Amino acid sequence: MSRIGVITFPGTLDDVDAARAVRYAGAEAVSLWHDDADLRGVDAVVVPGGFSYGDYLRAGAIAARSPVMGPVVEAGRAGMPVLGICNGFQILCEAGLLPGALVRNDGLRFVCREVGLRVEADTAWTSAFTVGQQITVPLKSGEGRYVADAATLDALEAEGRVVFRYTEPAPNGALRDIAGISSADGRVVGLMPHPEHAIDALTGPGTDGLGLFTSVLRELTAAA
Amino acid sequence: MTVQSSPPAPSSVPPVDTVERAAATPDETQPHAALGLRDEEYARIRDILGRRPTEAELAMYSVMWSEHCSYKSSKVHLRRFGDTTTEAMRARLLAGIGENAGVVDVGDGWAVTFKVESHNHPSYVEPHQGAATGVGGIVRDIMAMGARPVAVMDALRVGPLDAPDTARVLPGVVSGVGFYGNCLGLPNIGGEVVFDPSYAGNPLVNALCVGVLRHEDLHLAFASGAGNKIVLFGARTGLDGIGGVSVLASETFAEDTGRKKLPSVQVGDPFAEKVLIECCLELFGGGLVVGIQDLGGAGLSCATSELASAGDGGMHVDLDAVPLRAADMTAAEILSSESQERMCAVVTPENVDAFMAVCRRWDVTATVIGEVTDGDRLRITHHGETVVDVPPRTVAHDGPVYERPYARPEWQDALQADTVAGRPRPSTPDEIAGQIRALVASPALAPRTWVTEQYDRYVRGNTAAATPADAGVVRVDEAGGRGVAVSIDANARFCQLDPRVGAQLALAESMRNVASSGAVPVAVTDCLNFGSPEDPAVMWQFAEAVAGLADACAALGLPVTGGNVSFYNQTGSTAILPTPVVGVLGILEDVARAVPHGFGAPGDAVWLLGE
Amino acid sequence: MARVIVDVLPKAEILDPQGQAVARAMGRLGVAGVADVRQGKHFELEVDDSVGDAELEHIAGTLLANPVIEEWVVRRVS
Amino acid sequence: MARVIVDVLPKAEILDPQGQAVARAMGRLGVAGVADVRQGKHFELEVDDSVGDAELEHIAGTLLANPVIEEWVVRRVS
Ligand SMILES: Nc1ncnc2c1ncn2[C@@H]1O[C@H](COP(=O)(O)OP(=O)(O)O)[C@@H](O)[C@H]1O
Repeated sequence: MSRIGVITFPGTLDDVDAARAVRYAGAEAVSLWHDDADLRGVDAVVVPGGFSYGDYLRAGAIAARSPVMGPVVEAGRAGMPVLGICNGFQILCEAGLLPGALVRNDGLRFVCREVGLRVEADTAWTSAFTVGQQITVPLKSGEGRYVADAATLDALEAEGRVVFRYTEPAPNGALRDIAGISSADGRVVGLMPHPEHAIDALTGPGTDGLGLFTSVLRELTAAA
Repeated sequence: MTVQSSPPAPSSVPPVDTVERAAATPDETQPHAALGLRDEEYARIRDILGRRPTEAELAMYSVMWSEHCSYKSSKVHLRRFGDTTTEAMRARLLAGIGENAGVVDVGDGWAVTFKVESHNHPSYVEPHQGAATGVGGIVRDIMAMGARPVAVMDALRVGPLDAPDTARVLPGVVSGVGFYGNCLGLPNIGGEVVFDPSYAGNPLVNALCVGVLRHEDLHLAFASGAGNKIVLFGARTGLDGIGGVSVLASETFAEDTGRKKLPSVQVGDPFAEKVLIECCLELFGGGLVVGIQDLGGAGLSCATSELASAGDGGMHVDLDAVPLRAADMTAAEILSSESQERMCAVVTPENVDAFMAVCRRWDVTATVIGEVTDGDRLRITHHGETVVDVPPRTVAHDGPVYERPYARPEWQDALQADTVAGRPRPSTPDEIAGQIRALVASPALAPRTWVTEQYDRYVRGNTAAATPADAGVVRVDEAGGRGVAVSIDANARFCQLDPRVGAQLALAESMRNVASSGAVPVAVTDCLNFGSPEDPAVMWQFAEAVAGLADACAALGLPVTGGNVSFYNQTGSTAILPTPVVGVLGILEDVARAVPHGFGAPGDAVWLLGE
Repeated sequence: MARVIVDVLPKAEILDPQGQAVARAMGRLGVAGVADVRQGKHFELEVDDSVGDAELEHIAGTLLANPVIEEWVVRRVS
Repeated sequence: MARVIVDVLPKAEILDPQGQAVARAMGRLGVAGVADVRQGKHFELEVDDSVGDAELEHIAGTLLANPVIEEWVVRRVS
């Protein structure tokens, strides 16, 4: 069975949810601890949401520099699938695995709401969707406004690395309505909304989010 | 203010008011009145001790005998809850009134604990931090039962939406509730926002927390077993929230080194609390805790005296061991500090190392500050001298009890007589349209999304219903699907008209909300927000509301498992509307069968139940 | 036009969770020699020359800082 | 021990909604004459004398500020 690591930093909140999503998709969830020096042989990694270290300095800033992120960055650069959700996306940007940064919502308030997303790229984490497909997942963040300089944004669009865009104007003011992006090889993906909260109609808006986890599983089994 | 080094060395040790010194200087005057103690209360303390209290003892008694901690005006009335609770009503209770929070058996070996508490005044002074630390406090109460906190709710009451100060208070309170709850990873599953002029100078912030545990994980607050260690863990102790006790400090410190008037606000650190939750759960899981108590209002004064008086021995605590955040804190200050995110545990000596190892893993500061002793005294030392030597019960439980006079106010009849019957009715289409417009534009009926969008309701993945549902529903057991529904309600205008019936209506509303989510109501918590108990009219409202609620609970077979009384909610001599907020907990055997809010599919029949 | 800087910090006796989190992080990240960190806010204002010191003090104490828990310093830099 | 201040501001080309909100609030409160507000962070560090300028610059540029979106100034005050 494919083994997908889920990292817990002090202050991580959605690790139980991410692990549940991994299990629902049919893989084994392996807990990784912020202090771990290696990835315990996992095939892919999820960096879940929350407020690592309270997000006091900048969202994700301190977590990006913790011991476990060394091997994550290395493995991600070498092609291991890595998914950063919300705080995890912020951490991947702070760690330099993804370009740009996430800053305070333009409305200056935390926003918790179900949002529509358009899947715009075929990546390790979106292969179960068709490009152009719309999905609904919860967004819940105070620092979710994606920013990067114009050259970076142009490059992301030109290279097909904008993975998710809000279907309505971004509730946080994200530039070009960007909700999620990927690395150049499409293996590392980060997004602000929470697919792991959309895996069961009982507790979320539906099951659209499960697609990210089944995508990577398919990827991993095809490679094996 | 350093974080990594050891406590700052005292640079100018102030004279320590020891027990010995207190005995030798019986005539030294003490500022008991400034600390809120009445002359006869002060005399009683001297009686109990057979001497004048030391400064530190005076600080402890004054906070513990305050209205907030001792329930001195409400106790005689609250007994009614106990008196009307039958054995049958208690059948599901694993812990009831008197513990940090009530614990209810929900089946399959699972238990749920829940409680609502007020943080009204601090939320007026500093809305964001006041509301945030209100959430933090109730969450620690739930943790102290051995439970994992799983959801929060908030019942808010503020002045009219267009009152100038509401623009300061409401956004601050909402951002504070959201900041703390979101950062802690607790879904917010419901609450209320009510506008009324009586809250303009005295908003109400009532926070509720729900926790889940297995029966065998229940922990109670007591310190037993001589030789067991007292461990203080979590944040360092600082000068925050000392408020009233700064009177003592200004006497101790000379003018030039004198403390500035200390603010009575506390700043919350939800990240520290999140780590504390995980750390506590690991400690409970490892069987490393004999007894545990959270540090809330009254800080160490409360934790040490309550743990000691609930145990079977005495206790010795050494304040020099307490990790401090500020230099030169006096014993009185250390004992009264309301620094947040702290817990106090009783640990057997052989488990201390394992306990410390868990705390290190979570980067939580933990320190042995004392031990359970033979005998029945709480003895506290500072700088090597004894500064407190008291029977702990006299601090924690045997405070004053008042039978405050109460009387139905003269205006009550006129108020009740003033019905809508005499009001002009709209008759023309224009008038009717005008009324509809007024209703639609009323803040009372406006959607609450501006508030609820600032709260995470998805985290932990167990929320089966939250806004806009009538009751919040969370799954307790992922495998079995068992869950609970909670609602929190009050209608203070009804209570103003008739406090007895008003309180009953609050219960009925809350119960209906829970029932209509498909759950079976099983237990009640309440937060009784009133004006000054020294006002006989307010005291009457209080007595009526308690009696009404107790009787209704008895009639419906629902036990009150715990709650909170908040008095002195008034602006000048004008009290707020009597506001008994009632929370009801219900059980769902299968959350998947919770009844959704709103109409289902086209073609479904619509029924009206009741008259 | 003058340029005015207002620095706001949590009062010394008030908990500064942000500063503490940064200080602890430094220890863990192997940055040695930093004993203490306090974190506050930094404002840069462009103001008309007509705005006097008393008014700046007022702006700082009502809008930029929360006097209940913070202290601040106003300085003109040009 | 030396005391070091690090001020961090959003880069000029990055939208600063916090600063703008403050600027708008001034207008609403009838404070005239403030043309522009930018809001950033202010850090005060207590550091050992052994910590050199290069190291301070490194701490600021890798931890206290995010060079993608922020600029910073380090100064020793004692
Ligand atoms: N302060 C609050 N915190 C969390 N949820 C709230 C709050 N106020 C209202 N809500 C939620 O918003 C929804 C609508 O509230 P309300 O308008 O009071 O509904 P109702 O009149 O049906 O009780 C409910 O689900 C309620 O729990």
